[in-house]
Amino acid sequence: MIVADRKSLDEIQEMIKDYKKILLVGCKGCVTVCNVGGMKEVQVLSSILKIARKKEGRELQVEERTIERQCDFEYVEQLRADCDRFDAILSMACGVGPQFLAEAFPSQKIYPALDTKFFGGAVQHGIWEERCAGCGTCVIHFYDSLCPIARCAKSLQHGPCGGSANGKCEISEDVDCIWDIIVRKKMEQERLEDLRTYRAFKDWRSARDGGPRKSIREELVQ
Amino acid sequence: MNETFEPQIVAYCCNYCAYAAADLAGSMRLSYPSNVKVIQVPCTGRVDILYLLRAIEDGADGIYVAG
Amino acid sequence: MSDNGLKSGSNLEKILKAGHFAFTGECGPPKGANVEHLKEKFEHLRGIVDAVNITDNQTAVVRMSSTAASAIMVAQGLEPNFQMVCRDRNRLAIMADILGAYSLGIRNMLCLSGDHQQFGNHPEAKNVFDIDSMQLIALVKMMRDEGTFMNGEDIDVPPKLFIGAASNPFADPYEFRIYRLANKIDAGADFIQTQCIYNMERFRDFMKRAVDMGLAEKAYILAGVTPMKSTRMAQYMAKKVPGIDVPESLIKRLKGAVNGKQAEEGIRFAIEQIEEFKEMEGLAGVHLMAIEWEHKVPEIAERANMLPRPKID
Amino acid sequence: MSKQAIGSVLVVGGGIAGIQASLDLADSGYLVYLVEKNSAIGGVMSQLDKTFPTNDCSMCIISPKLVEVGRHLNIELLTLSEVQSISGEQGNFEIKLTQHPRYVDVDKCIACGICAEKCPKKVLNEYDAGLGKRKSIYLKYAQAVPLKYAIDENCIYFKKGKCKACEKFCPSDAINFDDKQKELTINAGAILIAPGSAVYDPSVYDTYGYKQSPNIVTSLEFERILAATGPFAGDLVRPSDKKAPAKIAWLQCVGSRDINTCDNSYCSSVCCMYANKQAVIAKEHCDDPLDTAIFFMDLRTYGKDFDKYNLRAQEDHGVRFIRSRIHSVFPDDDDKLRIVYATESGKRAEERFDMVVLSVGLSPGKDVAGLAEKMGVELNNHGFARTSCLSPVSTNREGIFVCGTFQEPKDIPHTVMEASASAAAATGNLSHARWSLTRVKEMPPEENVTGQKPRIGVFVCNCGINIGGVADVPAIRDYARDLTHVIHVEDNLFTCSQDNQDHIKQIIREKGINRVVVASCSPRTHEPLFQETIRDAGLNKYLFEMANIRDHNTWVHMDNPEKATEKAKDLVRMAVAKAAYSEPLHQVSLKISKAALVIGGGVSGMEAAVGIADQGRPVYLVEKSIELGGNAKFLGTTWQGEQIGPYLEDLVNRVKNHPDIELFMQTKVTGTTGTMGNFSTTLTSLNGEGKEIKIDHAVTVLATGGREKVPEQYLYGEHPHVMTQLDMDRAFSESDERLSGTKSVVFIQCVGSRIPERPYCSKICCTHSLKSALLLKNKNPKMKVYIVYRDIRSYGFREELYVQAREAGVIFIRYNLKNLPKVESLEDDHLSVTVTDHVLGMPVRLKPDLLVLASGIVPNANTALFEFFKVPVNSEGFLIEAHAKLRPVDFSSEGIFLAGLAHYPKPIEESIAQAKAAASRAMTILAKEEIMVGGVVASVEDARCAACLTCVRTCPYGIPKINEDSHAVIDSAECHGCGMCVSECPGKAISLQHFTDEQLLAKTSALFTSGG
Repeated sequence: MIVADRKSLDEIQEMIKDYKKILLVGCKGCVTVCNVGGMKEVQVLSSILKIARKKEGRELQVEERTIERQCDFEYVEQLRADCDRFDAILSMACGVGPQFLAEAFPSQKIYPALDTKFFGGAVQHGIWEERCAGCGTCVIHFYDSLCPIARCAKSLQHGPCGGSANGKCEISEDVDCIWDIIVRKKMEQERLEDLRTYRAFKDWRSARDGGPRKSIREELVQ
Repeated sequence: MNETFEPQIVAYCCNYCAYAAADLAGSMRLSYPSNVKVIQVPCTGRVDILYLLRAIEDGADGIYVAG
Repeated sequence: MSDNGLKSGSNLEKILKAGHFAFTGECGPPKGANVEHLKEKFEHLRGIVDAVNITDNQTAVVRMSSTAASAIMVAQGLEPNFQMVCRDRNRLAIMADILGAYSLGIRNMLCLSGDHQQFGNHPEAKNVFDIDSMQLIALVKMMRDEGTFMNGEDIDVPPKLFIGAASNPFADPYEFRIYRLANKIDAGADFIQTQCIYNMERFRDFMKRAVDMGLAEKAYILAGVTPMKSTRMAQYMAKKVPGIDVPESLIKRLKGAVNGKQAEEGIRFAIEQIEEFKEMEGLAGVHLMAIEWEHKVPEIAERANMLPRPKID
Repeated sequence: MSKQAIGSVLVVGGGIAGIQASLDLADSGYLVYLVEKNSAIGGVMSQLDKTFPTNDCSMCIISPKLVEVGRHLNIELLTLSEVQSISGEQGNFEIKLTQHPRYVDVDKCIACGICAEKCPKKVLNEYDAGLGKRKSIYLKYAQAVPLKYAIDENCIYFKKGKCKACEKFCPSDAINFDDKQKELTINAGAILIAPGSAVYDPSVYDTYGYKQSPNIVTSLEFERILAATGPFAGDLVRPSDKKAPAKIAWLQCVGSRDINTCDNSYCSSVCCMYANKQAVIAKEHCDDPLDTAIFFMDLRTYGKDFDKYNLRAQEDHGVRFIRSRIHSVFPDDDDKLRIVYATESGKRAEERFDMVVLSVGLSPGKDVAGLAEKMGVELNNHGFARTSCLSPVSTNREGIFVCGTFQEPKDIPHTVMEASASAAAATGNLSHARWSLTRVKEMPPEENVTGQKPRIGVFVCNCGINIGGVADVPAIRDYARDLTHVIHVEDNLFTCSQDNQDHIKQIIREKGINRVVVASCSPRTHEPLFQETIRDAGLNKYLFEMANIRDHNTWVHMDNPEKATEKAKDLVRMAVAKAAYSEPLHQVSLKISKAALVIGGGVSGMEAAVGIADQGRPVYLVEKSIELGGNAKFLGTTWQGEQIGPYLEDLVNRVKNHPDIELFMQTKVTGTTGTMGNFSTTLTSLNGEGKEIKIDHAVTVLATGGREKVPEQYLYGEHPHVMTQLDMDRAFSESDERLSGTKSVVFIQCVGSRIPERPYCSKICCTHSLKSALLLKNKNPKMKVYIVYRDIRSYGFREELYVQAREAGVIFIRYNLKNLPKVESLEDDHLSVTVTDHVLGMPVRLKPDLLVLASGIVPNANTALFEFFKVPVNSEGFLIEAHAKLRPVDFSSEGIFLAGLAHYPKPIEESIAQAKAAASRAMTILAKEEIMVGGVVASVEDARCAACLTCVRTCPYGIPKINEDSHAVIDSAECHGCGMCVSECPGKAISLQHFTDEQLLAKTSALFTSGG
């Protein structure tokens, strides 16, 4: 899933400081699952913003909505009837959400309430970790389905570098060295020779480096 | 804030411990300011952060979660 | 391969090819454009070492470019070992800089991944890592031996460089380190400089494996030595520098030295190491990294009986 | 005989043992008579401040059990009562009881306390261990059950014929000076005696100065000093000047382990831990650093998590531990207390303290000898009930059982375990009479209020003058009239009085009230009463709400009547706001399976299986090996010398031949689904083609055992004359040649235990080594036997073995972790053990013919199995029970129980007790045909659920699951109703009935919106 964090209150307040009435929109997709943009977080942020505004001696009206997904226009469309009643819309979806809203409602002012971080999963409740960099050409089959592109600080295809110590990455004690894990797994499975193979230069065109990406599946296009 | 400021304080108390403790304070005839109002919850785990925020929105000056 | 059977014709290559026990040094470019100071540092090394590693934004701290510093060294009549890391350039810049370095008279090049920018003085930077050190080795070899760019296009006068790679026998996972060295040699490394060595026992084991696997025949291996200046430095390296293995016994030995004599004890240990390396099977030389201690290099070289350096034309 | 058996049980003693036994018995279908000689139940546990090793507040954890006993339909609580005589036999006893007068009508007393306030007679408060005073009319403690006052013999009216102040002031007319002693006769199928023990009286030792300085206190007095409800309201002060002490000493073994001055030669088992706890808690009480020193002989922190507690006490809290037995305390002129002791190296030292706590042991209760005689129950030489290790809760008399500290000094979890065990043992012969005497309450049908607008009735209680004497009740009543949805208001003198219950019912029917609010006292004590009332009037009990305007208002704001009135209005408004959103909740009954699954065919598993099968319930017993018996196969005798072999043979035969036990040998569990009442488990045969079979069962008992760790040190496995304790036992039984001609033997204790990797005591090894050492000495008195130890932990009556061993000339040499014994094989292959003698400080070299390693117990690894049942294990691999103190054989997940070594190292007598306890706990479910589920539980709105797993991951009990339709399901049979998932759900898809967002937000909001 896409993992996000909520922006700081100061940053959000600054964005909406000129508005009196905003629509706060949550998303039932990834951001609900990572406990940052679902109905509960919408209620909480709404309340926090109102309290913060009250402290300034001004009023803020917030209406709360949570739609199925902000990355599908059909769902975004559900907001159309109400959208003009507000000075601005604050989106609690990943970076996709505010953009879909902006495209659907070109005359409305749309703001993001979240910082979108990475593709990952929860390793325990409250801790999410990155697993995929979305590079467009998956190579993890070379590495026992462990991705050095996303999980090595240097994206090494031939690791581990000399900074690997006690299974940790040189950049932090809190970061596992994925190469250490790859090597150990290969050793356990007695397939270390896989790591004697030279890997070709990676073609980064499929990643963001190749410009904004699209996925077109002809058979689905009507 | 002036001398006569009377804060309103909501206390969410776990039924099993803090609420019982508040009862005990009564049996022992301890004295505390009357501004504290206790709301019984089955467990402090039931105290949603939203309640705290809404209470402040409504005008609470302080919130006490005890369990 | 050039006519004389040499890949690059660098002094270092000649010394190694002739079977001499090589001795390389290291010098970090200044944090500024202070060319005079740089030249002073070079002078400590003249005639003492066979080539001098010029670091490339070492520990991700911005300094004068290693290309420029290497070129200045060439102009001073010393031989640089030009270092390049993958952190700061994409493949276009890498190939361009290789050609540029060669054109400026540089003949040795050490291929590295580079420390993560987190450690440096611009941790906010975007890193590149378009390719990794393994691929950099392969790339330089391709440019030199095939005479082509990465895309297969011909190079008009290819860069004839003596290709170096680094090896850290002490990083984890230890069992894998020897294979990574083998990979680098397979990718095209002509010579190897190791991370600085303190745990001699472990290094002996590492070299035995290297010899057993025939690696010492395929590439020249130079053992890394960094003399300890103090117990504090030893403790710092033991605890804070990833991939460096400082045994407790060495720290004890330094502690045991009389106050003010710890630096001397550190040098003594380095000299003992060099003496042992000379005899160690599979080793072709020593790489002395006297960090900000260039002026001590002549003394160490002298006491370790590394002087005079052979001259080969 | 069992055909005429009576379905009731007499329990004597209302301490934690009697309470637990009564609850187990009543929940599994028997009528219980619980006889307590005091005016309230609770025993010693109710006097304690905190409990080890969890530091839970003792009252907080026992209080729900007290309330449960008080409310239980099938527990008849007889306080102020004593047994006079018994006749009859197992299955049908007749018991004559005397019930002393209370002089207070329990139906009328509202526990307002005015009587005690007015009573002029002060007496020492035994609840405060004599440190404080109470009145002659008294409530034993604030949370007492029954919560009713009593008048004692010191009453001025009784002495002088006049006073009656209490009667004059009692607002509910509850005082009855004409109350008389009653003689009762009851019949019971079995009898449990749990009278507990007394605290040793240190005044017989004048050298301790107990009577000379008020600052020398017993440990029980110190508990009261620490307690918030104690004489100093929880301030840690010296009794002499009420000043905070800076330095406190604890003297261990006062009245224990002594054969010179007093009679208690045994170890009291609990003092080392309570001293640890008191020192830690005392430090927490002090703002300034408090110096604490514990003087001890052997540190006996042998229970689960005890050693870890001790390490924390030393390392994190800085409690000092000084190994020296103190015989004298010298009060100095300046109020300080001087202690002279010998240091480890034998030097004389002296320290001065502000307070000294005497860690007094447990003695037989004052009246127990008489009670035992009436019962025909034999006592042992220490004055405790005589039991066999192989039937640890049975007395010599059939049908009479024992549990708790009357059996042997022990801590609370062990007591609770035995209480359950005795309940199972007592009813083994009564199962035919189950449910024959129990009572059921009949209810009228419920009215359907769905869709009705709220019609709220508000009843404001004056509580005599408790509320009305402070707040303006009529004003509160009138205020309530104007609140939204309120259609009826009134005030009562006592809303809880019996006649008022009928009145409330009548008003509900007359006015069509569909929600009721009572503004009076605490829902914790009175909600069930009012819920029953409205239920009798045909309303669902969840349509009731309370405003606590007494305990939380008039009692704490007595000095400000106006504010109390205003606050009462606020509280009533809040209650009304919540009530408006109340909805009826229905519990539904769920048919359950009749069978039990027991995993593990060792002694624990077999005892649990037989315990359940004897109650007429089918048991599937699963054992993965080829043989039943587990570790017991290798054991010779119990510490008391009972032969284990014949016992085991008999137990195996009972298991094999029991009509209600189906045995699956060489079988393992390979999966399970379902929850309490209805588990479905797959068993796979390990033999041959791996046949699978699915069984349905209502409960599961995990008795997966542990084993002696194979030592990795001291030349074990390298030198033929190095063996473990079990090797030694085998050598004895097989007359191993290594034992013949042996001239010297060394035992090394704590091999693999109490070390950083395994920071726990294996509990059995000291006793085991002492027993083996004595056997060796018996064989050949000239043999040199050495025990190299860290602390000798022969707790309880096992201390006898330690005394005998010393008398027999066994030599004890102490070591510590910094100075481990060195074991070498000499050139002539002879063993050499070098250990530094703690007295001489010199290394001593022993050359034994045999070296015995007391290797610790490790749990059997069963990761997959434990994951199937979702039961937690601690860092050492032992199963974690639901609560270390009061639920020692339960798991947090309902319907799963544990017994034996899988829980923690323990001797066979404790494994047997724990297995019987597991059977008892299992029977509280198995006894029923169906269970009621629902009520205050969480429910999921599927459409809102994002299947994000937040509920699954945050539920403290592991109840929520994601189903095949990809949304969360929370089994109402299992949900504990804590509401954690509700608060965490990011999609707001979960709600907790009766505590919905709507209700709680309305209640909060109402505080800030005055007026209706």
